[in-house]
Amino acid sequence: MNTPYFLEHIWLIPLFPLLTAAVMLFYGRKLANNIVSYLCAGSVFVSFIFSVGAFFQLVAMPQGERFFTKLLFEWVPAVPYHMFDGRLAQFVAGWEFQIDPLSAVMILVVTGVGFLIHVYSTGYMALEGGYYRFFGYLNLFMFAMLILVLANNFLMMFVGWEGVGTCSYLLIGFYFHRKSASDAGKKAFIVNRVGDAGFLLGIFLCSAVLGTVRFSDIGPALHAGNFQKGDPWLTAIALLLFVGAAGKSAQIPLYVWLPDAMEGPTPVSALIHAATMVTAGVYMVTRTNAIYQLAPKAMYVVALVGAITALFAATIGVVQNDIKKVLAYSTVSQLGYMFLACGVGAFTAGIFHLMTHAFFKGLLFLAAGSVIHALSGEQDMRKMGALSKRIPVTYWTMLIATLAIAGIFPFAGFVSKDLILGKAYEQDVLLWAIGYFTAGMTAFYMFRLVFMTFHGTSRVDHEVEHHIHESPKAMLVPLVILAGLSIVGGLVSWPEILGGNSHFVHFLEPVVGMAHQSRIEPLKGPSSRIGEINLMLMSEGLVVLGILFAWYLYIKRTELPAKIAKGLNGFYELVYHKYYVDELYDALFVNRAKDLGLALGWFDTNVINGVGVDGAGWLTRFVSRASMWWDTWIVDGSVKLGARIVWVLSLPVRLIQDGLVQSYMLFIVIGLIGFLGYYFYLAHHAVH
Amino acid sequence: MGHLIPPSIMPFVLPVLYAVVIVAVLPLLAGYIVLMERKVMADMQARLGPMRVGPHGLLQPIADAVKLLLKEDIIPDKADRLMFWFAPLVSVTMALLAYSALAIGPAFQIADLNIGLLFILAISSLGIYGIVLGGWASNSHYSLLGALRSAAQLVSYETAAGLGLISVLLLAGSLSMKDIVQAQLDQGVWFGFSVPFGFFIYLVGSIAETNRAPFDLPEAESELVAGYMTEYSGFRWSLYFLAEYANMIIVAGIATTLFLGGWLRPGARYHEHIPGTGIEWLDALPALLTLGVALYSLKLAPTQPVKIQKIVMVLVAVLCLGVACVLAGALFAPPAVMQGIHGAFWFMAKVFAYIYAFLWIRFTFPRYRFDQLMRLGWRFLIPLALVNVIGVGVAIVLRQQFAWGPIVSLIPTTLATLGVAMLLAKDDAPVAEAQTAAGE
Amino acid sequence: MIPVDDYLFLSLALFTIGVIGVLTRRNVIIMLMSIELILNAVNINLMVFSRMWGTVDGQVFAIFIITDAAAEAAVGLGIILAFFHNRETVLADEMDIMKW
Amino acid sequence: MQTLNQALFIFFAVLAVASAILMVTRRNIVHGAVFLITTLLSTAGIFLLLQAEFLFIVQVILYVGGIMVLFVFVIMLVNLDVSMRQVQFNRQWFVAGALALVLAGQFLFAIWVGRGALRLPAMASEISPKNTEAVADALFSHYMLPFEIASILLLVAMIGAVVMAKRRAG
Repeated sequence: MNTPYFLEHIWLIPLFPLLTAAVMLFYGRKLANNIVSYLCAGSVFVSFIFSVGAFFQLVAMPQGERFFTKLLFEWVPAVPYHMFDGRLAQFVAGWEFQIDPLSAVMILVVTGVGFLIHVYSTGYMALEGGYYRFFGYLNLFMFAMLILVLANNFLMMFVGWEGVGTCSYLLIGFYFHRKSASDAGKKAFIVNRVGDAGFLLGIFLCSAVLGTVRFSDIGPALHAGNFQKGDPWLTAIALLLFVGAAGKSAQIPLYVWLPDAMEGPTPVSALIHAATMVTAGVYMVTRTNAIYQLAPKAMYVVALVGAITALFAATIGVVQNDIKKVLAYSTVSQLGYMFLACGVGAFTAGIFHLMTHAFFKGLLFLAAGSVIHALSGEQDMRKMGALSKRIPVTYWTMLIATLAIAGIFPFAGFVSKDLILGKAYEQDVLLWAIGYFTAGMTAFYMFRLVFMTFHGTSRVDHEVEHHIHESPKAMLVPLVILAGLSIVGGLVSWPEILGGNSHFVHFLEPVVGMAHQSRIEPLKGPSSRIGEINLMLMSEGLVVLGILFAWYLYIKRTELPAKIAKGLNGFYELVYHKYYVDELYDALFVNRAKDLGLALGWFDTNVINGVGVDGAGWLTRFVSRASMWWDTWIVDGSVKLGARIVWVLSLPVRLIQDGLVQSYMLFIVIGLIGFLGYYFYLAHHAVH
Repeated sequence: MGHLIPPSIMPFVLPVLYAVVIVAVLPLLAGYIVLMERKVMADMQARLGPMRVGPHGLLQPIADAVKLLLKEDIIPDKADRLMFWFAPLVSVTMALLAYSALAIGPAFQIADLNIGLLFILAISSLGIYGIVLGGWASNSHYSLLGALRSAAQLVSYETAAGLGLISVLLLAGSLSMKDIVQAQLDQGVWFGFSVPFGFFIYLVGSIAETNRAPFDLPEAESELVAGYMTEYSGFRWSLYFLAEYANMIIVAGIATTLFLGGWLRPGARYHEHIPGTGIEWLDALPALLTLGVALYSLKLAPTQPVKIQKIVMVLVAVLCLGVACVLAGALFAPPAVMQGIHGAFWFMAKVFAYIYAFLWIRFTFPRYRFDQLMRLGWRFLIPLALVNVIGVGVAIVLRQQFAWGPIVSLIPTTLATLGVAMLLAKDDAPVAEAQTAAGE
Repeated sequence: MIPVDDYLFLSLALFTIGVIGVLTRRNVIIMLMSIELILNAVNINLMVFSRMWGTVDGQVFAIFIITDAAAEAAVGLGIILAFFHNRETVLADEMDIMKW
Repeated sequence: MQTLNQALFIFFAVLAVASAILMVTRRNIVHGAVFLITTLLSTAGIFLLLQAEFLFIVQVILYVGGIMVLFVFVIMLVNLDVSMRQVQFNRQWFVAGALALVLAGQFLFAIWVGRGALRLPAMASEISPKNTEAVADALFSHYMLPFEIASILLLVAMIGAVVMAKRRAG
């Protein structure tokens, strides 16, 4: 059979960014900025073309067979080992690329949004130093992310997982000369390590329990192992993997790094810390949904954590004044939504929300970047206002994104959010209630952001006022495209109840159901449709309420927020300082780690160095002194004695051997005289 | 004349006569080479040079000589008087002694030794003692350093130059000056053209051996005042001076004999006669040339500013005219006489051409540093000369075994030597740079 | 015709002077020069006998001797220079240790 | 002709012996070297009398022009004023001189005993008009191996001299 070209060459998709990343990092210093832009954005665009090609060729395959792997080379050859239940298994891992509906969606999102953000960056970073370095890291990130989503096994996914973590670290600390930036980078890196430890343990446990790390083998392994629903091993695996997901996707309690990560350049925040990398956790949970579906307790934990994170982050977001911080907490909150979706079994809804979120949150960040760009780097919303006329394109695109994230009909966010809430309502009313309330808060704080930024009276500094300008085309075009996607993004999975056909959900269903065909959730019957409509209306109502509330507080009665803050003084302070979580972590972990370091240092100095090394040194010195005494008096002494004896015996010889060459010559002459005399004597006798 | 001189002494008469002539003429010649040098230098530097004494400074050498001879004779207090007195004599004696084997023409030679070339080399290599002992006897650091440099330089370049000569000896198969010239006539090519690398090596070596720029380190005025001659003045100094210029003529004579065909006329094998006479066309050339010079001098005479100069210029013209007459008259003399006179003319012409090349090089190249000088000698010229000698040996085998022509057989040799030269130069460049970098 | 004996006497005289020089002078350079003198005396003998027998073998040997003298002078003077750099002396009776 | 040869022989012989004696006795090494050069040149003249032209040239070029230059060179490098003021003869000079004279006496005795037994062939100049060629023939045919060995000796000596004279670090 003739393999489709794009599927066969699926491995090229991550390769293009890798190549340009290598070029940038090795030779980029010598390249002109426009060459860097064309190379980097171009390579991502080529990847995007390949992704589109792969997507369509995948769609062209029959519904049930949309699955393709490409083994590039064996990485870990077969290593036999015993599983926990005593069976013998082969540990195999290869550089094997897998494409199915899930990864197809992911690569489209990653390369598509990634390309737009690359284009945006060419404008945004134009005047920054280290242009090539930025794009090198960005392309390296693209490579790692694509490896992550195209991986066919845990090991390869882990490579991508760590790769994106590294790039995230490098890019957060891009302005490394700023201490806050490098600290934020380190924080992200270290917090991620906690999650990665859980992820790694999960992988180990998975290979020990299921005997495989290949995703496509997990389903058959579960089947073959005859695992029951609620099996403790599976729950453990799922929880450990979720620890990893929580670290990467900034869920409680590992969310603390994401707000700080806003120290990086804004395109980085958009691409890595909103659209792609932070969703890796969601993707991973979805990818391993077969395990989760057999571990309901773990699923409940996931849902709960997601819901609490959503609410928790939203409350913090309400009081933040930094435009990017608001968006960061919003991101945490939305990720919470996604986990909520996964936790209630609506994996497809989670992924769908992931996609729409990538559109509108990427757009929000880019627009925020545009605002910051316009205001010469100002990020504090208290020093903005009345910008809608000055930077209209940014304003309108940002407004669209805000409407989308708030979930206003018919924007993309509406569809995905309601899908999740509907699913949650079916599972657990409490979870739905949290999500529902959070949706209202989301609308409130997002419109608070819009109103503070673009409406009301201008609070911009005079210095900055003069320089306000609309961003260059390279930045605006991605904004417009993403705005379009934010509007129509929901259409791909328009709910059936509103006359749609939920294409996207159906498209993803094989992935979600692949593990156990029999356990697929039945499609909702007509009876629940009424409820669905009601739920939608309820949430729309709450959202509109939130918007009006924001309008009232920040447009109509601008003096009110301060009064409220004063009235709720204690609570406001608590929320404003993000519930003192960072301080709590400092007290609990960071300072304890420092104490441990001090203790270990003391141990090194006094025990290992003092007793061990210095003691050994003293012992050696002592032994060598004894040895020296032996050498000097016994060994050397005997040698010297021998020499002395020879010296005495050689006295008569030395009288002749005086070392003067002329006296030796004299002896030669004496010998010659002797020989000649003897010769004459012989000749004399011969004659006579 | 035969009956005036006892027959037993007869064979010694002509050589003694020649010797006297050489000793008498050489100082004059040296003086005029100095004038020539100053004039050439002036020309190359777009100046006029000596113009005051005689027309175009033609009497300058005589004035200089008088000045030198009248100068006070100074011997430094702490000098080794015996050696100080002895050293210049060694120099000048050895320089003059070398002329005894030089063949100025087929007829003009004091002694045709069968080891003639080696004799000249041996004698001129003794000249170094004049320099070394003089430098030492002066009891001065400049002098001693100059002497040491001179000794090292001469020993080094004698080897290279000698190896350059050996290539010719192989081709000629004789050490006798006459036979070498004859060999060039027989083979139809001057050896300078058939072994250009031998000629090149001897050229460089001979410049170094005569302590002339760019190899004049023993008397480098910017470093050593005047080198080994620092403490000398007056007559002793002029002896050294004479020795140096006599040596120049010697090396030029050797080069002429070995590489430029000696007394042979250009086109020596071309024997077209002027119709109706026994005179060859080319033999008329010298007479016409000198006649031209005479006419030119005569034309210049009226333009001289001072009367005495006009007179001297006319005298010069008359002198040239006389020479032209002699050369023309020789055409009608018996062949032996004719060849003697014309041979001497051609020989001297070539010698002066070679000396002109010396001057040209002197005013063109900057002085070498001492380490560069040694590197050039030991790491470039000697290996090159060895390759050249081996190549000539191969060429002779080719000629004897395969009957290749005398010129054709040497082409591979020349090419091979050229290749080695390029290789050596390339090989040496980074070393030289490194050393310069380390040294400075 | 000069008798061979005269040459031999000359050679013997030079030889003896050379031997005395080597044995009695303290200066190493003079010692080396005396050795050259001895070699030279030998060369005269070789030359005379070569002339006497009408062959060139003696001259060939003389060439070998001169070669030898050259090698000896080069190495010997090299040693003297090295010694002088270390000890600032060229006196033979101060060179009385094998190693320094 | 005969008398000329005789006179030349006596001249060269006296010059050689006198210079040799001066060479051994001079306090100044440079003077010693000059006298040795004189001896060598006289010897070269004697070679010429013995019709060894090539050896004459070799003597002049190699001995005088090469080896002795080396000597003079080294003398100038190491010449110390102090050495002029030091005792010139060593402690054994009397014994050594006496023994050397004894040795000379033995040789003299040997020559004296055999005096008149050896004669040079009369007028041998006819046989060696090409002395150089004759030496070359012998050297490159019969004495080929020794010749090569001699060249190796020179090579070794050259390397040895370079190594000895090279300034050592520290």
